This record gives sequence, C-alpha cells and structure tokens, in this order.
Amino acid sequence: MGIFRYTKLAYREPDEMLFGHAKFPVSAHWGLQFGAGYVVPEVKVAPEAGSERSKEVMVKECESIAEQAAGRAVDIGLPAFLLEQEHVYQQTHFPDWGGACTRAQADVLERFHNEYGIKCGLRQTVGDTRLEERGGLRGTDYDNEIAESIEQCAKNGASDIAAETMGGKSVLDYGSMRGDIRAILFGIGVLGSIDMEYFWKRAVRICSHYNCNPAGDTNCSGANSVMYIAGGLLGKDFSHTGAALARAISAARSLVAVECGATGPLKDCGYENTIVKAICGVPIAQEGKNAVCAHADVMGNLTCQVADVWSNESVFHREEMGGPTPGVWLQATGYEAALMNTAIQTGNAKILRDLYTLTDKYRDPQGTLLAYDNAFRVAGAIVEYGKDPYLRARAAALECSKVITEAYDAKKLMLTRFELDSLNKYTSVLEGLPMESERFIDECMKEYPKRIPTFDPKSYGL
Amino acid sequence: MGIFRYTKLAYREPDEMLFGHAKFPVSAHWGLQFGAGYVVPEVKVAPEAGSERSKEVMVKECESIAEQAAGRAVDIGLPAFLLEQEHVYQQTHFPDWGGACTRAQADVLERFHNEYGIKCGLRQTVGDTRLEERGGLRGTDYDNEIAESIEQCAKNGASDIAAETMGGKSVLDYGSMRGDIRAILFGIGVLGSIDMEYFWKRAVRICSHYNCNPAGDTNCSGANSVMYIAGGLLGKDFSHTGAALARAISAARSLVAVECGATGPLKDCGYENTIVKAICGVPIAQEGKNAVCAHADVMGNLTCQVADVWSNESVFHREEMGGPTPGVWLQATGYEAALMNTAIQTGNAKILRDLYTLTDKYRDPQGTLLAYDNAFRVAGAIVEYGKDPYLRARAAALECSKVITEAYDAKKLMLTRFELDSLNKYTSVLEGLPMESERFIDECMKEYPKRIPTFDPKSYGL
Amino acid sequence: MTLDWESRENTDFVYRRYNVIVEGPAIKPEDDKDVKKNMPPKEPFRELALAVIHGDSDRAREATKTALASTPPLDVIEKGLSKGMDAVSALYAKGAYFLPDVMLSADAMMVGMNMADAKLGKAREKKGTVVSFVAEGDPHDIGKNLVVMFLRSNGYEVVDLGRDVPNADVVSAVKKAKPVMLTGTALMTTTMTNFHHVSDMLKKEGISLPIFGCGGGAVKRDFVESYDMGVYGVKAFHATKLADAAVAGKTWKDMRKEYPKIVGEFVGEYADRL
Amino acid sequence: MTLDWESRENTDFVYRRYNVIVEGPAIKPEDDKDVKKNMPPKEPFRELALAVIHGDSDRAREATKTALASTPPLDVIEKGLSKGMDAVSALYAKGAYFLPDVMLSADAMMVGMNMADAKLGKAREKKGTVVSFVAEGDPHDIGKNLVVMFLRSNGYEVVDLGRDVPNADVVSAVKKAKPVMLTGTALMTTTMTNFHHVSDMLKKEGISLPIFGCGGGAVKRDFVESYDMGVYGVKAFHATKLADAAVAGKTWKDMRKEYPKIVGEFVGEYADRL
Ligand code: B12
Ligand code: B12
Repeated sequence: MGIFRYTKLAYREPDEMLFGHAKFPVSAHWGLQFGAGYVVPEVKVAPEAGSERSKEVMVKECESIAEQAAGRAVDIGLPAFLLEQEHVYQQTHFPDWGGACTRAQADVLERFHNEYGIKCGLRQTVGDTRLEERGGLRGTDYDNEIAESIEQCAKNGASDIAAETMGGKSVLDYGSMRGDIRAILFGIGVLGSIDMEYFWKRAVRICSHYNCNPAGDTNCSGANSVMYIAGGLLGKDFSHTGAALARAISAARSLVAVECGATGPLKDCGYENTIVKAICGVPIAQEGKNAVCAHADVMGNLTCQVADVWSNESVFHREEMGGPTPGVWLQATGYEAALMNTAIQTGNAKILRDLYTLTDKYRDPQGTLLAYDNAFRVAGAIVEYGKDPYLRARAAALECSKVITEAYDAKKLMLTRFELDSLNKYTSVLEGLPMESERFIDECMKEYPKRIPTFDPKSYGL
Repeated sequence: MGIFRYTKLAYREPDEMLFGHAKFPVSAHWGLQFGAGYVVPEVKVAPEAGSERSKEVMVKECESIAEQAAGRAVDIGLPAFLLEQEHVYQQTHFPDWGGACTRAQADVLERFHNEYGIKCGLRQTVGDTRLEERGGLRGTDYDNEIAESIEQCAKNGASDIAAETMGGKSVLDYGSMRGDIRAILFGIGVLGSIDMEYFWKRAVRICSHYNCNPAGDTNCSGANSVMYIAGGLLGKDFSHTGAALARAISAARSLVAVECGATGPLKDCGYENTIVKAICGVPIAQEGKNAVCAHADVMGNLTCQVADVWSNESVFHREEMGGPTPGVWLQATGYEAALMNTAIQTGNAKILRDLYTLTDKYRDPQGTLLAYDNAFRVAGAIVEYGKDPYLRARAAALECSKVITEAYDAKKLMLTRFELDSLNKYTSVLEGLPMESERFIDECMKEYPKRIPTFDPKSYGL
Repeated sequence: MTLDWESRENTDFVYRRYNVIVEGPAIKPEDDKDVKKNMPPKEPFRELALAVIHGDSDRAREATKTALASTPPLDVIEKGLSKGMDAVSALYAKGAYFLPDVMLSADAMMVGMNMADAKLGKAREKKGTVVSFVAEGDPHDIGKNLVVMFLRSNGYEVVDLGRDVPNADVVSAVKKAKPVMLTGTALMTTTMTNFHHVSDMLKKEGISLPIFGCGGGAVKRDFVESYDMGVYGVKAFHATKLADAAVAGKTWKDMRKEYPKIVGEFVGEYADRL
Repeated sequence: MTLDWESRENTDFVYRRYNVIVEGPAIKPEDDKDVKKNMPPKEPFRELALAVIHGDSDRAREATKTALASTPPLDVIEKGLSKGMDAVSALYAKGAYFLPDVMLSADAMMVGMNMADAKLGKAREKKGTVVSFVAEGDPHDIGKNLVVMFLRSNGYEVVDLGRDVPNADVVSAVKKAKPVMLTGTALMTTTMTNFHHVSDMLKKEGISLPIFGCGGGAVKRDFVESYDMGVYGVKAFHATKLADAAVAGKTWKDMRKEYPKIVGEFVGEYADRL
C-alpha cells in the first residue's frame, strides 16, 4: 500500500524538544502559526443541550461560542488563539450543518482578526459516526457523510480538520475491560493503524483542495478511554500501568495520520503526542491542568512540556460567575500559554519545561511514561520497527514497561501491588508475542472474532 | 489608641520575596503550615441556590463541598490543601448555622487527615453583614452576630477566620463611580483603616481563645470592586490606572488587620497582598489564573509570584463533565501549587516567580503596580509614613503613580489616553492634598456627609 | 528582578494591549458626529447640554440659573439638560465615554433639574415610578445604584429601598407606589432566591406587575426566567429602556422575548432571542 | 533532563501517592472476611464459586462439567456460580477487586451458566427483562456495556439494542419485550436530550415503564429528573440493584427518592437525598 513510514526520530536528543517549538511548523490563515516559537492557547466548548433541535439553532450556538471566546481573547490581551469545535453527531451526520457552523465561526474570527489584528485559527474536529457493527467502517453512508462533512468544513473556513477515529474500538474495549493486553495491542496497534490509514489518506486528500490543514488524530477511543476509566490514584477500574502501556501503543497508531500527510497541530485528548512529536516533529496540541472541567488526569503540568497548542477539553456552554465558559476557559489556557511564551522569550523555556515534567513524572506511572525523556525512548523503540505497525506498537509497549520498571527499581516511582502485578503480567504476555506481524494477526483472528460480536474484520481488510 | 504600626519592611530587598515562603510562617491543626517553604492550594465554592432554605440543608451542602474537595485531593495526590467557606448571609446572620457548617466540614477534613495523612485546613470567611446606613457599623445586632459567628466557627474546628469588611464603602463607592480619587482615598485609606481596627481587634481576641488563627482581611469592597468594574482591556467602566491607585491605597488599609494581630494567610480577592507581605512578612493567599470562574483579571500569572496559598474564587456548586466543582477547582489550584513546589524543591523558584511576574507586568497598569519589585517600592512608601493611616495611604498612591509613570516613560507599559489622563488627573489631586491627617479628614467631612446619604460618620468615631 | 524583560524584545508573543492598539484619535465629545446631530443648536439650550456632557455641576448650576431667567423650567429640562444626557448615553453606549463620565453628567443634570423643579413650583410629571431594591441578605449594591442613577437621570421617579431589603418590604412598597416596574438586584446564589419569593408574594396579593428585572453575579437568565414576571437585566443602563417599554405597555413576557430589540443593541445573554 | 529530580529529596511537597501509602497487606480473595462468610462450604459449589471469583473461565468450564454430573443445573447456578459472583460484587464494592477482575469473573460465570442452561433444556426463568440502549447519535457505549454485563451476570435477560439507537426503535423494543426497566446511556449534551423524547413517546403510547435509568458524561441528575420516568444512574453496577427494586415493585418516583438506600451505599450525587 506504500505509505511513508517513520524509521528515524525528528530530534537527536530529548532535550531538543520544547513547548512552542516544532521541527516542522505549520501556518494557517488569519496569521497563525503553530510550533513556530510560541504556544497557542486553544478552547473548545460543547454545544448546549437542545441546540441540536435545528440547524439554525446549532449555527447560532456555535457562533456565540466563537463570539464569546474571541471577545475574551482581546479583553485580556491574548496575541493568538485557536478555537476548536468538536463536532457533535449532527454536525457530521448532516454535513451542511457542519459547513454552516464553520462558516459562522469563521466569520466571527475573521472580524476579530481584521479589527484587532489578533491571530486566530478554527479547528473543526469531525465526529467519527461510523459504527463497526452496522455495516462496517468503510463505504457506508456513515463513512461517506464524514468525508462530506470534512469537505464542508474545509471549504467554509476551517483552518484545520482533526478527528478521533474509532478503528479497533470493538477489540480494544473488550481488552481494556478484561485487562487483556494482547487485545489492546491488536485493537489499537493493528486495527487502529489500519483504519487510520484508510481514514487519513482520504482526509488529507480532501483538505488539500482547500486552504485547510489536515491536523491529525488522537487515540481517544483507546488511550483516552483507558485513562478516563483508570481515573485517579484511588480508582479501581483499570490499572494505571496498563493505561501507560495502552498509551505507548497508541502513539504507534496516531503516528499513521502524519504518515498519511497530516501536518498537525495534532489533536490532544489521548495524551500520546509527546511520543509522536519526538518521531515526526510536527506541532501538537495537548491538554492537562486546564482540562479539569472534563478530566481528573494525574499529569496536568507534565503535558505542557512540549505542547505547541495548549487546550482545555470540551466544557458545558453556560455561564460562570465570571462570564460565559468559552471566555473563561480560553482565559485559563491563554494564561498558561502566556507563561510558556514568557519563558521562551526570556530564554528560560527549558527550565519551565522541566518543572512541568518533574511535577508529575512520578505522580503516576502514566506520567513516568510521558515525561519527554522517557517518551523519547519509546519513540525510539517505535521507529526501530517503524515499517511494521504491529511490531512498532509492541516495541512501544515493551519500552514503556522498561521505563516504568526502571523508575520503580530506582525507587523514584512507587507502585501499588495491583499496578506492579498487572505491569508484570502484561509485560510477559507482550514478550511472548510473535515477532511476525502475520502470525500475530492470525492468532488474534482465531480468537477475537468469535468472542467479540461487534468486531468486523472486513472493516480492516482482514 | 495605640495599636502597633509598621514602620519597617519585613524584607531587605524585593528579591527575598518568594511564593511559599513567608518571614513569619503560620501553623494550623491537621499538620498544615503556611509560608513554610511550600505553597498550599485552596478551593472555595458557593453554596447552591436554595441551600439557604434550612440549616439542615445548608450543613449538608457544606459537608458535601468538603467531601468532594477532599476526595479529589487524595485522588490526584495533593500533599496539602486549604478549604475555604465564604459565608453566605445566613451563615453569619445565624451564628449557629456558621458553627454547624464548620463542624460538618471539620469532621470531613479530620477524617481524611486521619485516613490518608493529608495536611488540610479549614478557613471560614464570615460575611460582613453590617449596614452602615442602618444603625451604623458598631454595636448593632448585625455587628454582634458577626462576633458570635466568628466564635462559633473558631470553636467548631475552623483553622482560620478571615473577612472582607466593608468599612468606608459608602464613600468609596461614591468616589469610584465618579473617578473622585480623594473620596477613594478617604473611603479606603481613612475610613476603611478605622473600621479595620475596630473589627480586627475584636476578631483577634475571639480567635485567641481557640485553636484558630485570625487570618486577615482583603479589601474586597475597594480594590476588588474597582478591579471588577474596571474589567478587561476594553472595559469602559473605570480606568485601570485608577484601579491601580485604589489597590495601592488598599494595601495601607489591609495592613491594619495584621497590626491588630492577624497572622495570615491573608485573604485574597483584593490582590493587594504582595504589598502587605513586603511590609509584614506574613503568609498570603492569592488568586489569579485559577479564579477565571469568577473574574477576568488581567494578571492571572503575576499574582502567583509571592503567594503562600493559591486559590480560586467562589464558583457555583454544580457538576462539570469532569465531576463536581469543589474537586475540579481544587485540582486547578492544586496543580499550579504543585508546579511552584517543584520549583522550590529543585531550586528554581525565583526563575518561575519572575516568569509569572513578567507575563503580566506590562499587560495592564495594575500588573505594573503589583509586580513584586514595584509592590516593594509602594510598601516602602507606606512604612515611611507607617504611623499615619491617611498619609501612608496617600504615599502608597503617589508611589504607585510614579511606578506606572516611569514604566510608561520607559516605553515598557503602553497606556490609553483615558488611562494616562486619569492617572495624571488623580496624581495631581493626590499631590495637592494636605500633609496633615486631621486637615484632610476635616475637608472630607465638610463635603461627603452631605453628598452621600448612606455615609455614617459616627461608625468611624468621626 | 533576576530576569529582566527589557533585555528581550518580543512581549508581543505574551500579550497585546488592544485597547491602546485600536484607540482612535482624540476628539472633543461635542465633535462626535452622533452628538452633533442631536445637539440643540440654540442657546440657552446648547450651554445646558454642554454642561451636562462635560459633567460639570458648577457650569450646570450657572447655565440653569441663566436659562431660567428667560425660559420655562420644563424647556430647560427637556430641550437642554435632557439633550445633554441623551448625548452622554450615546457616548457611553458606543464606548467613547466611561462610567465615571456618565455619573458626573448625571450629577450635573440633577443639579439643573432640581433647580428647574423648584422654579416650577408644582411637582413635574415624571415618566413613571420604579421601585428598586437589593435582595434580603445581599450587601452588593453597586449595580442597583447604577440602575437608580440611570433611571433618575432619565426622568423616572425611583423609590430606592436600599439593600438587604426584606421581601415583605418590597411587596408593600410596590403596593404603595404602584410602579411601572420593579428592579431587583442580587449577586449571590443564596440571596437571588428571594426574587422567586417576591414574585410569589406579589402573585398571591393579586398584583400583576409588568416587570421585575434583575441582574448580577450568580444570577443568570435561566434562573430569572424560572419564575413569573422575571426579566433578566444585563446592563444597568438597560433599565431606562425597559422602563420606557413598560410605560409603552410591554409586558414581562414581551420583554423576555424582545430584550435586545427593546434595549437596542446586541446582548450576548439574549443571543438566541434574535 | 536539564533539571534532575533525584538530586533533591522532597517530592512529598509536590505529590503523594496515597494509593501506595494506604495499601493494606495482600490477601487472597477467598480469605476476605465478607467473602468467607458467604462462601458455600461444600463441594461442588465451593469450586464453582472459586472459579468465578478467580475469573477463570477454563476452571469454570471444568467445575461446571463435574458438578452437572451430580447436581441439578439450577443448583449449579444458584448455589455455586452465583455465590461466586456475589462475592465478586462485594469485593468490587469495597475496592479490593478491580473492574477487569469483575469482567473476567462475569465471563467465567457466563461460561458455567450457559452450560447449565443447556443441560436444563428449557428456558430458565430469569429475574426479569431489561432493555438497554445508547442514545441516538451517541457512540459512547462502555458504560452501557458494563450495565449489560452486570445485569446479565446477575440473572437478568437483557435486550441490548447497541448504540446510536433511534428513539422509535427503543420504543418498539420496549413494547415487544415488556421489560421491568429500560436503561439508557448517553454522554453528550446533544444526544442526552433523546431521553426526554423517548420518555414522551412512551407516555404517548400509554406505556408506564417503571424506570428509565441513565448516566454518563454530560448527563447530570437534574437533567434526568426533568422528564418523567427518569432516574439518574451513577455506577453501572447499580443497575442490578435498581432492577431488583423494580422487580420488587418500586416505581421511578421511589427510586429517585431512595436511590442511595436501594443501591446500598453512599452516593455523592444523591447526597441531599439521605
Ligand atoms: C465587589 C464585590 C463585593 C463587595 C460589594 C461592594 C458593593 N459596594 O456592592 C463586597 C465587599 C461588599 C462583597 C462582599 C461579599 N461578597 Co462579593 N462580590 C463582589 C464582586 C467582585 C463584584 C460585584 C460588583 O459590584 N460588580 C459590579 C456591579 C456594577 O455589577 P452588578 O451589581 O452585577 O450590576 C451589573 C448588572 O448585573 C446590571 N444590573 C444589576 N441589577 C440590575 C437590575 C436591572 C433592572 C438591570 C436592567 C440591570 C441590573 O447592571 C450592572 C452592569 O451595568 C462579585 C463578583 C461577581 N462576579 O459579580 C463578588 C460576589 C458577588 N461576592 C461574593 C461573595 C461570596 C461575597 C461575600 C459573601 C464574601 C464573604 N463571605 O465575605 C460578601 C458578602 C457578605 C454578606 N454580607 O453576606 C460572591 C458570591 C458567591 C455566591 N454565593 O453566589 C461573588 C460572586 C464573587 C465570587 N465569585 O466569589 N462583594
Ligand atoms: C472515551 C470517550 C470517547 C470514546 C468512547 C469509546 C467507547 N468505547 O465508548 C470515543 C473515541 C468514541 C469518543 C468519541 C467522541 N467523544 Co467522547 N468521551 C470519552 C470520555 C473521555 C469517557 C467516556 C467513557 O467511556 N467513560 C467511562 C464509562 C464507563 O463511563 P460512562 O459511560 O459514563 O458510564 C458510567 C456511568 O455513567 C454509569 N452508567 C452509564 N449508563 C448507565 C445506565 C444505568 C442504568 C446506570 C445505573 C448507570 C449507568 O456507569 C458507568 C460507571 O460505572 C468522555 C469524558 C466524560 N467526562 O465522560 C468523553 C466525552 C463524552 N466525549 C465527548 C466528545 C465531544 C466526543 C466526540 C463528539 C468528539 C469528536 N468530535 O470526535 C466523539 C463522538 C463522535 C460522534 N460519533 O458523535 C465529550 C462530550 C461533550 C458533549 N458535547 O457533551 C466528552 C464529555 C468529553 C469532553 N468533555 O469533551 N469519546
């Protein structure tokens, strides 16, 4: 099939990685650049309940989100910002809704850009409305409407298009619910990668016809789901070491969008982007301590370390005592970005980066994995097997296991019995897996289709 | 009347001031210390609408706020936190409500402290229910109920008591609405200081009978009101240079609580604490970029610079997608405090401090004033006239004016015409004021009582 | 400071002072084109209006004194002082005037108006009466004070009940004054609920009050619209437009629907009502 | 890294891993005192229960095979497998078991149960039927899948409609299956509104369904209680207790009021209902 595969890292050493700086910056209209020496704050707000009752209402709703965000941006003096609209079902399912909402928001941003000279951008994240269990992932009406929605958004003023595709979800969910690391690896690393290629080749092609960047795709359905389910330190629903492994695997998968031509800023919620950036050097969006409206992650500072776009996570659209949420949360991310930009401008960025990292590096094994020096190691493991999606995902997981084990052995990271036991168990399963992609897939295909009724092999050409 | 007055600064130079470090740290039960080398995150949440319908409901409401905050604290691994309850009317007006709410929250914190060893504290901020226009500020039922509420809170487990008293409000409001800097100076600097002495002598006496610290008093009704009304960069309701002057004045007034025996951590919302800390070296609470729920201030990073307690501002008690607000906002302040603590532990605190400061030092004239080096200068002006509340407040304003003018002349700070004109106008009014307290008061007393019907001179012994 | 900003250039990446960046050239208020259009061309009215526009109470006193010597008091108010105040409102609405300017103008206007009223001898007919209060338990009254100022300087009689007002007092004031509108202000979660109680009490008394406008801190539109008669007020100066509408017979239901139209500007809080 | 944490000591000021700090000593699940109390003392039931507790499907298959040779299928289920699952629920509720443990146990239980059912020949009487769905337009189904798993392994027949289910399909499934309860899951602001529509449609059809429990992401209690039949579900494993209550005749109104009592634990979201 012949897409380009990364077999080298973008940076020579981890220390080269820094927030606001990407090896391959990206430009967008309205004067904005990503990874070009400054961090861009981002805000996203979920359309209000009931706003889906008509196209007109939804458009108004999106327009007012843009208006409120932009108004606050100039009122507190932000030099630049990115507005993201994560599509709700209707914006993708009815592509003309997506287009009209984009147009309304683009018009607001353009007005502010013209009036104040503020740099801004508009990201539209289409929803993956495909249902594997209903006709599969390819060529259905669902699948086609996504392509159309992308086109509508690109045409109507979006500066970039992102997604959170769900390839592999059926198998992955089965695995994460049961602590079956092989299923997780198969779901994210193999099936996810296959579907990403299908999805992003097309998305890149569509975007190329417009003044719109194909941004990329985070592993929400894998890395983020698992992190969310793992929860806080006292959570009992999934092991945090397991969540770290899933995230390492997801980096190998999310890389595929870039291999298909996505340029960044990569989408955020899977938190795998530090690893991906180390490999391909494109700008990344990240979320953390200003996404408390939606997540209780355990690494809110660390994720700033190499971010080019700093974001919240979709929040209710409503009033706070301090005003409407689009402004409130843009102010939150805007001020954090401002701090990073001061550090850059005064030559102290690397110190601030390391402070961010150290604050969470040993708060949780997920932080240990993602600390940029460790993430860099995992990235290295991925490119070593870069040509083979399965092997590189497996290598990522194994390197992640090593990283965590070393930190534990060095008594820097403490682990509970459950975390340690599950790490050891998962590691030995991973180690025992075949070194040939085909054999691994064969083995999985013998087992999972019959166990998982929603799994549709033909969606992956299997 | 002979209270102690500061005539010297606590620090030799501005560079000695640093977040997490106060010259005179304060201890509280449940293992907590303030200003003792680490920053403590704080959260405050407003009781829900309707929770005032009965004492029982209000107590449950406060208990659940404590429960949700403490639960999140352990779930994300915060070493310490402070819970603040800003009294709503009923908690002060019915002192037994205040007592019962405090008890319920104290029990929750004690349980978490015992189970996890987490350090925690409970601040109760009583409401100033006195109405100058209804019988004056002293000796009324309103006045007495406040004293009783303080006692109930102190007795039932509060680790500290704070307030936001309103002395001088009548005159100050008149002044701020009309840009009359003399009225502002009289209201905050003279009347406010007089009332503070009345209020805090008593509060300190009550607290001294219990294991409870008298924390202090921020100039909400002055510095905060004016900042709020001044709003963002595009706000047209009050000049930001005027807001800076009001804040400088308010520092001279808020110092009085400490002169009466308050120990800190000083309460936050007036943003004047950097100046006060420079004078008396007690730990201070501050709010800024994690108070976006309530404020669009224009110095969200800067206020971290020398904070010992890092807080949000009261937020609706409700659910975010990421959980109930007590946890969400404690996580926000908790993560920022964690970053500061990492900086302290790795020896980089002064760099981080300066990054915070520089991010906002020239975003707005209010930031220029509060940048710790400038705040230190204003503190110096205050102690130079330390014995005289009027003269020191005037000196603070004049030094503030100098600081801003210098920054403007040096082309570091840009000002609009309105900001510059009002600064010049106010400055020349201030310069023209008498150098004798009595004469100033006489002049004011000739004018304001007849213009301001709600102003009650006898409330201030005038 | 250890770090020194001045040693680096690009603060532009950290913040931008848009207020300075977009500032237009300085002009005198009376040179503003909207003001010019509505300025009374002839004396003594022009001078009266100018005194108000410049927020100069002394000048207003002089001008009124002079004018009253030759002009009927009602004309002094309506053709002079009020025109000045209209100009001020326009300047404030478009962001050319700041709130303290408006306050000083209102003060100047009141000085002249009181003198004219005194000369008039009998009570001048007001546009209508409004009752204003801050909810029980709530000390926040800046918003209410602004509302009162705007209403008064626009020709309304205002019964100002002050702050922390028991619900029963509000109801009896309404019964007594028969206002065209009642304005309530509250800023706190636990005091705004009083609006609901007052609404219920008024209903029980059989009083059908056209409006009940409230705004502030914790108060949001959906809360205010959760009880009868409630209309969510956004900016204090909207109060005069709402009162005018009430006088013109608009009900609280109309006001909810037509708020932006009534106040004559885009209002974010009512973005979905346009 | 430029900075090196290890060169400093006190990470304790930055974070504390309370999960490690408060961890108790390791014990085998079967040594837990609550488990011990309820374990069937005799074979083959003990082995059946243990296979479930350990989440070992192979062992469950063996044990069931052995047991069925000498024991009535219903006893295999009720005195053996189910007891194991009860123990698992207890361990999960107290935080000694993690979700994947529960899932594996449920899998093991289903293996045994299917074998016993086959042996039984005729359809075993279930506790009742539940219909489960994810709202139209919503792809988030992990919560729904957990609900289904918990219900099935606790003896309910579940009609799982999947995700992104049109409202009309929900209504017709309810008409067909006559469930004791309908569980809806949605996570988004713009899909949760379907609950409201489904509720209306059911009412229009004259269907009086005892419960309609929903939970997830943007969905909060006050929303769910804004339409008839809605009960806000918090944890997936609560679904079984709610279903039990429905079977016992509790209405949706009861459930709203007595939620914490019915599910048998403190529930933050219902803190004011105790
Ligand atoms: C300044 C201030 C104070 C000052 C008020 C001074 C004064 N002279 O009024 C003082 C110091 C008194 C104060 C005290 C307290 N405060 Co206070 N305060 C504020 C603050 C920062 C600004 C309020 C303000 O004056 N705004 C400016 C004015 C102009 O705005 P406004 O009143 O809203 O009016 C505008 C509109 O609403 C509209 N409007 C108003 N009424 C009407 C009516 C009509 C008809 C129309 C058309 C328009 C309209 O017009 C204005 C704009 O043009 C708010 C923050 C906030 N988000 O609002 C907190 C705030 C209201 N306070 C708060 C708190 C907690 C308190 C205290 C309880 C704290 C304490 N425990 O000490 C005490 C009260 C104690 C007591 N007695 O019960 C909380 C309330 C939380 C809650 N429970 O809901 C807030 C929201 C801050 C926060 N997020 O924590 N406060
Ligand atoms: C994982 C996840 C995904 C995954 C889901 C994978 C999967 N297998 O289901 C995927 C990748 C699919 C996804 C996609 C999207 N997501 Co999503 N997602 C999440 C996330 C992070 C966690 C959800 C989750 O699985 N939680 C774990 C499960 C176990 O919890 P649960 O379902 O809530 O169930 C619990 C309880 O609710 C209860 N329960 C549930 N049902 C019932 C029923 C009964 C009877 C009872 C008793 C209990 C009960 O039991 C469980 C606990 O034991 C949430 C964040 C959040 N705060 O919820 C966002 C979230 C729901 N997603 C969001 C968004 C925006 C999206 C997208 C639209 C983004 C986009 N444009 O691409 C897309 C959907 C596209 C589309 N088709 O429309 C937003 C929704 C915002 C809004 N508008 O309201 C959220 C809230 C995140 C955020 N704050 O931005 N997402």
